[in-house]
Amino acid sequence: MLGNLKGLLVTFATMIRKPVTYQYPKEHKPIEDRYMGFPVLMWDEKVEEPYCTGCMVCVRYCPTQCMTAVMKDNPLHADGKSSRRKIVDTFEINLGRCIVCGICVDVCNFDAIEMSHEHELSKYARNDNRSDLGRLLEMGWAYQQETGWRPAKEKAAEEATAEAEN
Amino acid sequence: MVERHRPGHTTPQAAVALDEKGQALERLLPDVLARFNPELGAAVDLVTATVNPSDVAEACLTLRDSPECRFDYLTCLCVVDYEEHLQVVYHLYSTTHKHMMVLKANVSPEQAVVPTVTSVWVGADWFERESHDLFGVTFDGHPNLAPLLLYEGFEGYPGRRNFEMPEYAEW
Amino acid sequence: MVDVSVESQSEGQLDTVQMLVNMGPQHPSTHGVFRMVLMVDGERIVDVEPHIGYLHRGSEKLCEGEIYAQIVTLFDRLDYISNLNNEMAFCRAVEKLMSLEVPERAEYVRVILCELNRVASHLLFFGTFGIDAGAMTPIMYAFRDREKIQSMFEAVTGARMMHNYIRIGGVKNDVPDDFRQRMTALIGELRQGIDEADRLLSFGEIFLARSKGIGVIAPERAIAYGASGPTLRASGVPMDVRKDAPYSIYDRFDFGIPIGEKGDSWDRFYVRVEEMRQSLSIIEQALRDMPEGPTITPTRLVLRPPQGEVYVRGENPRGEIGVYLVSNGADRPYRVKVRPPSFCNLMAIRELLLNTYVADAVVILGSLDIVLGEVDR
Amino acid sequence: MEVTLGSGNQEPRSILNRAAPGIVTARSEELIALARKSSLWPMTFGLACCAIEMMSTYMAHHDLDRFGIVPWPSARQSDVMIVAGTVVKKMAEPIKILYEQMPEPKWVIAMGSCATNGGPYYRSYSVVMGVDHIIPVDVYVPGCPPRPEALLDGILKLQDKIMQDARERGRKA
Repeated sequence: MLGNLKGLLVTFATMIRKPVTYQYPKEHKPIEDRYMGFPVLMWDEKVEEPYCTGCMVCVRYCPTQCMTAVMKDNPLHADGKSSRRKIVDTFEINLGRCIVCGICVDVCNFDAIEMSHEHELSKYARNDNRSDLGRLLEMGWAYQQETGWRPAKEKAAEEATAEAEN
Repeated sequence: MVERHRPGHTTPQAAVALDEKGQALERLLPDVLARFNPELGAAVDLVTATVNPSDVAEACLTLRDSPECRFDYLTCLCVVDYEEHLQVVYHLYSTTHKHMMVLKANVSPEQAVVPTVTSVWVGADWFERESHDLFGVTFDGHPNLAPLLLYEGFEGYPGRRNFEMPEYAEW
Repeated sequence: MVDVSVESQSEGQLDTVQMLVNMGPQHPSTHGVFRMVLMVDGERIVDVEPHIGYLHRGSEKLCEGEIYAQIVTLFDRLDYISNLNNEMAFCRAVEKLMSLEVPERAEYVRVILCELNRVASHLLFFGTFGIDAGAMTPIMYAFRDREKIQSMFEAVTGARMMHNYIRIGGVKNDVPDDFRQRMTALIGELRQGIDEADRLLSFGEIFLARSKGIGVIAPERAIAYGASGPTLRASGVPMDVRKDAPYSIYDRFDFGIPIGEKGDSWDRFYVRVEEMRQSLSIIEQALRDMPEGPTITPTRLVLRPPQGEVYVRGENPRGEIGVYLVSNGADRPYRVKVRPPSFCNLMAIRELLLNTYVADAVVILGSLDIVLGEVDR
Repeated sequence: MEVTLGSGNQEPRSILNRAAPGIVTARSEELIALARKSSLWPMTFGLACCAIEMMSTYMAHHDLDRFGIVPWPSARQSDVMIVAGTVVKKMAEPIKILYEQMPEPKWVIAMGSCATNGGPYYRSYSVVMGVDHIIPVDVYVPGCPPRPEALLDGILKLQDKIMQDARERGRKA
């Protein structure tokens, strides 16, 4: 009897507390900076082309084989506008298959792919989440705008110069 | 998944470093297992002993009951397919002496029969059923070797190296 | 699905008929997809036949076709409530095979996160066991605290459940800058939350009546079955890999191993509650001592460990996990075998259920805290 | 209150603001669909990892009850089946039986990459490559496992679909 009453006391104590519920469609539980949503491709503003060169490293190491990529000669390189000799032609990620492990980001040498905060991608058809280059870049651009993302190499170089100045 | 052959490259062996308990066991085991002509060795930090498959149950009983060993806890039982032979591996642990060893037995893939150790440790029951399921090793004397993990009517032994994995087709 | 068999037992007073009752695989009170066929005589269980394999995904076989870095993702999904502990076991196996040193700081981060994962796992048990015993509220309290832990994981590892954070040679990246403050605050909240949940459920008369003295297993039998973790410790055997064969840096911390007296369902429950408090104390000690420094020993992406075989043991929330790794020097392992703790604990279910009542079957099954992803692999 | 009437090809957003203030006119299909979508009872059906996130969604922080969604431990009374986790060939038959036991109309949400198309187990010998091989699926929620918000989003999409279907059914008739 006493034990049950003690338990009830806890229940009553909770009554006066503020609820912890997030009212979902209006209010989203805050997402942490490091959250790994679905992988997206990044857009190089300066050169107006994607960072991705289509080198297939991520495709090879993806544990679920949900990506495909094709590389082509970069037309901007011929004009001397870009330092990338090759550029991605087509790129597809089946986000329905992706297991958001982040291995593609780890292996990428060009900072071209990044885990975005995108996670609400419910679809009515099985293959609607096969995302092509355009969609991935669009999602990536949104992520870049949202978080002020910059490539790791650029960041490291800036930090090095800042330290040298100090 | 084809493994690339690299000419002029010899595969290094893992370094063996037995701790105190392992060294004591290494000295002890030849006497305890003398009847079974064990082939002693070591794998990284554990003593291994390979016996004839027909002796497994008796060897396990000896190891469990001898006062210096007291392997009363079967940690793990598994089968490794080395293509020319299947190896049944028993990882034994003693809750009193807190030491560990590996017992092995090699059987041929065609005639894979090992006596059951369920009478020694009840905990071997499902491990043996699982090994029977996935590798086709028959445990002689096991009370019930019905399929455990696979469904009725599954063909082949998926654990073995020569099992053909299905091709994935996008739907 | 009820099947009445013809044989009747007339022992004195009443004619009773033995009945086959099928429970699961999709039954609200089974933990995952587990199926039992119970032979009942009235309310008493006279025979049990457990069926598993409804979640057999062939993980061990799949491991043979993946490179070492990819296998970590498969280990995440084995025991999906204690992912970090699983990752750690696999990474330790590879590190042992390669004689790879792990930086100090990485060890501390690993231990902190693994212990936090233990708390999260036991909280889930706390909630579901409450439901099994007929109490709906505790799971709300448990998940309130679990959600905080998951947010913490999200801040450190980037994922709420499948982290892929512990890597061979260390951890993926350093913890965020405000890690220490957030952790300290979280520990305080968790202490409070656990105490509150404990007051709510553990000593209520109804709960005690449902779980005390039910599903008793003797220490010798538990050892013979290969049970481990809280299931074994509830029977009074102080066996814990963290103490018996200290791995990582567990020998540096001062913590106790809670053990039960009788080995009944309530003991198995309360051992876990106490273990949460011990885990929090380990986290506090680790936070205090955590050194600065690198968090990963750089390795090549495609590892080729030397030829050989290795077996590592680790203490998962559910018991002792073992990873048996055979390498032939290639970039993919030759054979990976996982010794799942729940698998061995679940083996004892037949003995635990015999001669108990049908109503207690769910409580006993719940007290074993099984995760089918790990039982079936 | 501003009154918006459906004009031309434009579909009014909600049936609740179609007529004069305080008066609601709607086709019976739409009203029924409104009732259906507001009390979707999912069957408690956890298979693997995703089940844990599904439980999180039911609990205090996300509180699925706000949408009138109450987990129900029986197939006979439920409307939605949330397939949360890997579907194994051994489990395929029970899932089919459970689906057949549910009363019409019924919907299925495939939660997570395993239920969508096999996910990390796409090479396995014992996994069904997507639950849509055995039962029809209405909404696919990607992620491994999806965040609770992702599942909530999937459920909202399903509610949209229920309304949309009712409207289209009315139009065809």
